[in-house]
Amino acid sequence: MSISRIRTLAAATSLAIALGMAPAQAANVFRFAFQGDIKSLDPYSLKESFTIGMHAAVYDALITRDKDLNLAPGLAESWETPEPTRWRFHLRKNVKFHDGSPFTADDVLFSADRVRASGSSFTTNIPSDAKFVKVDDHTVDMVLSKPNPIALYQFSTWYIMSKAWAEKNGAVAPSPVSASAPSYATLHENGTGPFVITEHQPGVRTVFKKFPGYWGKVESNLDEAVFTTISNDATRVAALIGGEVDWIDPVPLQDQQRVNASGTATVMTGPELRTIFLGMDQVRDELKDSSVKGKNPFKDVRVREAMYLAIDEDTIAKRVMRGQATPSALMIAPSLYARSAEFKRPATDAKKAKALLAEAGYPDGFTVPMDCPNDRYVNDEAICQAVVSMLARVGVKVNLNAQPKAKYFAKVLAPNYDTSFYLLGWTPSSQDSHNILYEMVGCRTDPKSSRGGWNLGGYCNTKLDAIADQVEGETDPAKRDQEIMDGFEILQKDWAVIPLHQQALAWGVSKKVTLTQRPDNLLLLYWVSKQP
Amino acid sequence: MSLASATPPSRWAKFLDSDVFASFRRSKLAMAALAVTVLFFALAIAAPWISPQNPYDPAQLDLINSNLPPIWSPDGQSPFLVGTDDQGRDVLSAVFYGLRLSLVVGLLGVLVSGTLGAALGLIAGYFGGFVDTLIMRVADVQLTFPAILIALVVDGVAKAAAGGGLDTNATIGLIVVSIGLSFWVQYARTVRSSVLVEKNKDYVQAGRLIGLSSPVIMVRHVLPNVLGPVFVIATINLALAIITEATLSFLGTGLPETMPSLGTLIRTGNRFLFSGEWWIVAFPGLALAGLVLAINLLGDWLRDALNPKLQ
Amino acid sequence: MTEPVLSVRDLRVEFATRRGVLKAIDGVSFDIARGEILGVVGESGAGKSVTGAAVIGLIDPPGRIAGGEIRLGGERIDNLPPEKMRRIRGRRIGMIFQDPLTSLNPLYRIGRQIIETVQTHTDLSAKAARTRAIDLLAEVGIPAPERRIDGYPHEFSGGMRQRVVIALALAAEPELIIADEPTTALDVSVQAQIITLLKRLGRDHGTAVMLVTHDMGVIAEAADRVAVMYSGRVAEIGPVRAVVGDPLHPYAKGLMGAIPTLTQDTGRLAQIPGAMPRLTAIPPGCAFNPRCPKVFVRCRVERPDPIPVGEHRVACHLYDRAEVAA
Amino acid sequence: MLAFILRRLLQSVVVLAVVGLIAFSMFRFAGDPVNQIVGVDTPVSERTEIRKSLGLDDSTAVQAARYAANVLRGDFGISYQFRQPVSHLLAERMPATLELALCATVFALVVGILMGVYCALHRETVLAKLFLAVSLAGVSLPTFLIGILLIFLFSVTLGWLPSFGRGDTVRLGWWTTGFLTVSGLRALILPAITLGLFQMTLIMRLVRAEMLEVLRADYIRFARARGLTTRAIHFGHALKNTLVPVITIAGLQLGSVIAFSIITETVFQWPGMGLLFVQAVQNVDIPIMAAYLLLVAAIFVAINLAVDVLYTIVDPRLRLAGRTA
Repeated sequence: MSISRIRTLAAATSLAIALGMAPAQAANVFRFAFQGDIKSLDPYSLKESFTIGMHAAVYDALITRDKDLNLAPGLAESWETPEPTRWRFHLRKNVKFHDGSPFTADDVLFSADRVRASGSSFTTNIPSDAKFVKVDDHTVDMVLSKPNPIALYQFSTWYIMSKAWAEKNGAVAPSPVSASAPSYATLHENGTGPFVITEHQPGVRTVFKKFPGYWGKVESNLDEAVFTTISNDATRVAALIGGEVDWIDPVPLQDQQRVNASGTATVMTGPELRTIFLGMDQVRDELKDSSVKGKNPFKDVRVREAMYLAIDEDTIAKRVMRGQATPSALMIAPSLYARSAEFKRPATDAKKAKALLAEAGYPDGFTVPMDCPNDRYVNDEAICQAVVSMLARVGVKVNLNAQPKAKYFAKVLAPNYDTSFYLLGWTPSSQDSHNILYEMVGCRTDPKSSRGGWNLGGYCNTKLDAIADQVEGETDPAKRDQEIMDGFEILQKDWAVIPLHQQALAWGVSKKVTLTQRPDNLLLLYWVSKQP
Repeated sequence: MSLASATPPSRWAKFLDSDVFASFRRSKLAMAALAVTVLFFALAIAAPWISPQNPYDPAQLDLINSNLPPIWSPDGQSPFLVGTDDQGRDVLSAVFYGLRLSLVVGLLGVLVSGTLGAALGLIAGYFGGFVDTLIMRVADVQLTFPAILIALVVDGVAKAAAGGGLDTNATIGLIVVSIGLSFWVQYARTVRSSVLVEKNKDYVQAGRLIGLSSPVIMVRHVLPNVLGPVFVIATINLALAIITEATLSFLGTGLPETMPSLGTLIRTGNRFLFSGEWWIVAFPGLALAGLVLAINLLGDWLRDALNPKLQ
Repeated sequence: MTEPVLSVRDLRVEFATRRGVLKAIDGVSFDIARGEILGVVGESGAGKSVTGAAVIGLIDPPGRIAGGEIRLGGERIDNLPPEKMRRIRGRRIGMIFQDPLTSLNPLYRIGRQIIETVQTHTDLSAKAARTRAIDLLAEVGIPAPERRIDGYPHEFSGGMRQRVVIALALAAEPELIIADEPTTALDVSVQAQIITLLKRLGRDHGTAVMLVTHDMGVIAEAADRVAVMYSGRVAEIGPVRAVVGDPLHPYAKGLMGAIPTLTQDTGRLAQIPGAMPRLTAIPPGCAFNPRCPKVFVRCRVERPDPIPVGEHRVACHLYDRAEVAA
Repeated sequence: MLAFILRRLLQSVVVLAVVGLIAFSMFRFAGDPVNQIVGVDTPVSERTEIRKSLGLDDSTAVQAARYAANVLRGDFGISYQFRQPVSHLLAERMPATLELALCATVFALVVGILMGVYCALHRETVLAKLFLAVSLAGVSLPTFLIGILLIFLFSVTLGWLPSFGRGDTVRLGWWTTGFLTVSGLRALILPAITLGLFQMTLIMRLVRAEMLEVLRADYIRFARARGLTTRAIHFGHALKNTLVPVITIAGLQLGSVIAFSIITETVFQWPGMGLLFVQAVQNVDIPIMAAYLLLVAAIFVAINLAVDVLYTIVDPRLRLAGRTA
């Protein structure tokens, strides 16, 4: 190779290096990594905590939630209820979308239609009977057919899109999975939020930059935020400790000490809203792959009680979860139900469990398969293993089938409900107990109704269904709480499910970064600041 | 040859006098490797009797004993000689049982792939023509997919077919099949090329002339002559099969955590590498590395010893 | 008589094996004069090839020259440092191997292989070396050498390839050529041509040739003198005419009885019962004694030294003056 | 020669067709993609509709035929999880994988050949034995464990090298390269070593064995008898003859390097096709899985073909026209 060629090459290389490094100059960049991906930029495509949090950086909702999860003004400056079934929203003026166009009532109406269109995963965020009426350019009414105490509870994750932009780019319908062409909104955004996305490579990296035309004041001091997927636990922790990223989620329980000892980062823990629980098939007349033939032991309430009593949740919380879990008697997190404290988890009692099994006709126990995800919840498979060994001691032999979430959900979810005994986690998206009573433990006898859609075990008590319906329309908070309590008591009396615990959030955060962590586990960039 | 000696030497005496044995005695490394391999096999076979705990029996695990360090640490507890994992499983017992499983999976995988490969190679080489082309083209396609891909495919199909969970034996079967399906090509190619050389030799032609049938000639005359290289490949593939099983576990298609092989132990223990609970991954890792290394060394030496050109 | 080109005295070559030290060559002595062809004959394992390898310095470990001396043009070469010995190989001693098929690197054109050899030993430019290579090819009888020089070995027939090999051995005009079974791998019809070629080249260039073979026919055809080897020792050495026509050593006698013609190769010494002992089991005394028809007590205990008998030198107690007298 | 290549091409097409069929029909059974597409509270009726619109209700044969027709048009479908054309996703990820595979292969070849030659020429030295021992240790540890150990040592403990990703990349047309930035080059080191280690030991041992055998060949003895220098014999004659079989193996290994990058890419979060495939398997993203399998097969077949052609260039004996496969 001649000298001149080497020189040319060197020049080209240094130029490229300069180009490659240019954006890093002086900008305050926050780098963060999550085990999963930002699945889609379309804010109606996937209900998944992390993605929703990312959308919140570029899109605004009419009503948002503050650092304590209380409702707070968003694009709606204020709202009132002139009648019990009518909500009036006063929209903020001088709000601009990222493409420069102004935000008006038409965008709200458009978004209300779009979020409830086929293909949206957020149809339940707005009451299904809601009608939206434009009053003027900056006032919108929502009219319901009946009073609804929780009508606005899910507004904070209903983000407002631009009507003109969607129409121009053929993104009027929420990303249709079956279309032959990809949806524009999947890969592009046009929100009103404090950040814009300048680069989005699905599964690789996404770059957020500060939106100079934002209507509000932003707490964050970031110029730029770069997101990367790091699915491998060890690699993710290493990246945080090595200072390559400023934030990771989740920090595996066993690595929390090391992160804290690293000197560069700390683990930020907090209670999460998700409840981890065990369910039992109470529908089939004979359990699949069980040693018991011709009958279903889980239909016997004594067996269910025995299962409950045999599992030592305190030890699970202490050992498997290393103290990062709150044992729970209910299917809902304490912060979401005011009277949670009135429920106590029955104490573990293996002796009584054995006696109950004997009484039910299983003195030597029985064999049952168990389904468990191994990459969905914190230490999910380890919890299941612990359960297996605890049940083994009262004679119930469990064949554990732990699989990745894709396979697990394909097996246990509707329409097959192919499971005898399973572990699942659940966060009520409405942050309200009704969701539990309706979707998780409601009878799934009516195939047309969404009631019991997530009731994989198929527990059914019509009395409970009646209570759930009452709760839905009840506007008096005290009365409502009492009705919920009645419902939960029935659940406990029937030993319908075995709630285990609420797992803790565990974010790994660089010491240079300050941010806010809420129990809903959303990373909200507008509250993130970093020492430059 | 040895008309001089009055009594013909026994087989064993012949072996002791052979070049293979001599080169073995000369190589301290080979002797050490054999000793380690034998030790691991012995531990694997004796696992149920020498382990303080049956790590596969969930009733014997107690969460109270979880994450105990080795006994020489201040927090160590008897009888957990090298500590326990996050389920309270005795790491030493788990390593013994894991060795057992890893060896079973490896040996069965090698058996399946070796039998399949040798058979196909014999057929391809002996008959030639269309059969040969067909088998070797299939081998080409096969080579496109490494064991991991094949295992993912086989695993997915089998689980779908079984309609959900598989018990451990079925999982072992699946891994064995995956390994068998991914490693047969090497045997087939080796056997085929040996057969191509052998089949023109006088004794095979003679066998044909005296009217021996093809299968008889192949199995009785050609096969013994190609067994040397096959045995070398098998030894090295045993090591590879054990590693493959471990890798499959890393990708989540290996043996379940309730019945861990060495690979599964490493995958789960790997989570504790940063957290200071090093013993959970270190001992299975050492066992695996030691076992594979010993087998590889043996295979290596065997290849050199059986290769007259290198004498 | 002028100083011989090659003079080997009491050469001993040993191989260290796990079963002890094997004496492959044990006290071999002979001379080769300028322009002379010495045939070295014997059964396989008699030490013919090892002798050749020892002369050219290609005994590889675990073998080693354990004693004696080898002189080339009066200069001792058996104890030269490797680099000096390398310069002698090819330059002053050329070698031809048995199998022309495998003697040439299949991946290089023969031209390259010849030029490389020429340039290693001379200061010729690339162009001059090529001209020399073409001349060499012409000399060994390759037709159209200026074209064939760019051919690959596999494009030549066996005989032609052996001619190329001979050209390579001749590349630097060596004083001595060691031809180790140069015709064994060839068709019978080609064998004669190669022998004729060797003879002609030896005559034209005054090159001394050590012709190693197990084929008495070749010896009878080509050699001036012949050395009969048995179990790493020279049993008898002398002019071809004398040794072939009137062998003295009982082994040589048996051997000559088995002379095949060039058209018929028996290769086996059917006339002598038994086989040459393995190197691990050389009997005391004369190595031939178990097979010797004229064996007597002394043969089993005392090793015979070569003694001159007429034009011959024979290692046999039968010709010891003491025995003859007795 | 031309006929030979044509025949090979035809065989390649058949191979690809078979792989495509296998890939598709296999992944037809790999779980229900609908659950991955929809949100958690999507009602059953909607799931059924999506299932229908994806054509998942049609018979396997119909789906396979539709897929094959689309593939022939260069359309691998839309990824379920990313909702982008698969061809686009693969094209975006391909540079990362190819650059990694290239570096790993170069590393494996250069170091492997050097060490192999050294071990063959200096058989009995301590260093040669050390190389052999290290190479055995290299193949005795699972790749993922080696990767994690490297991260632990060089990223966490020493802090020298990044633990994940490609660093900064530069876009050259549709190709993104990490070769032109410092961070890109730094990010390449650990994954390339991890990925190449296995191949390196393999090549080293192969070179050593081949070379030992070549050194025993008659033409090497003859070359020595001609007085050629040791250097000319070892590097002029022996090495070239050694490398002929090595080319084949190394070429075929490049194919498996690409396939094996699945593990390395997972450990190092390397944004390549392997990672995409693993994510696709986890998310039952059939279009990506099928396309990836086809692509790996195509790359392998292409390499195979290239090796065949290269072989005939290097080895003059194979240049004869009358070669039969």
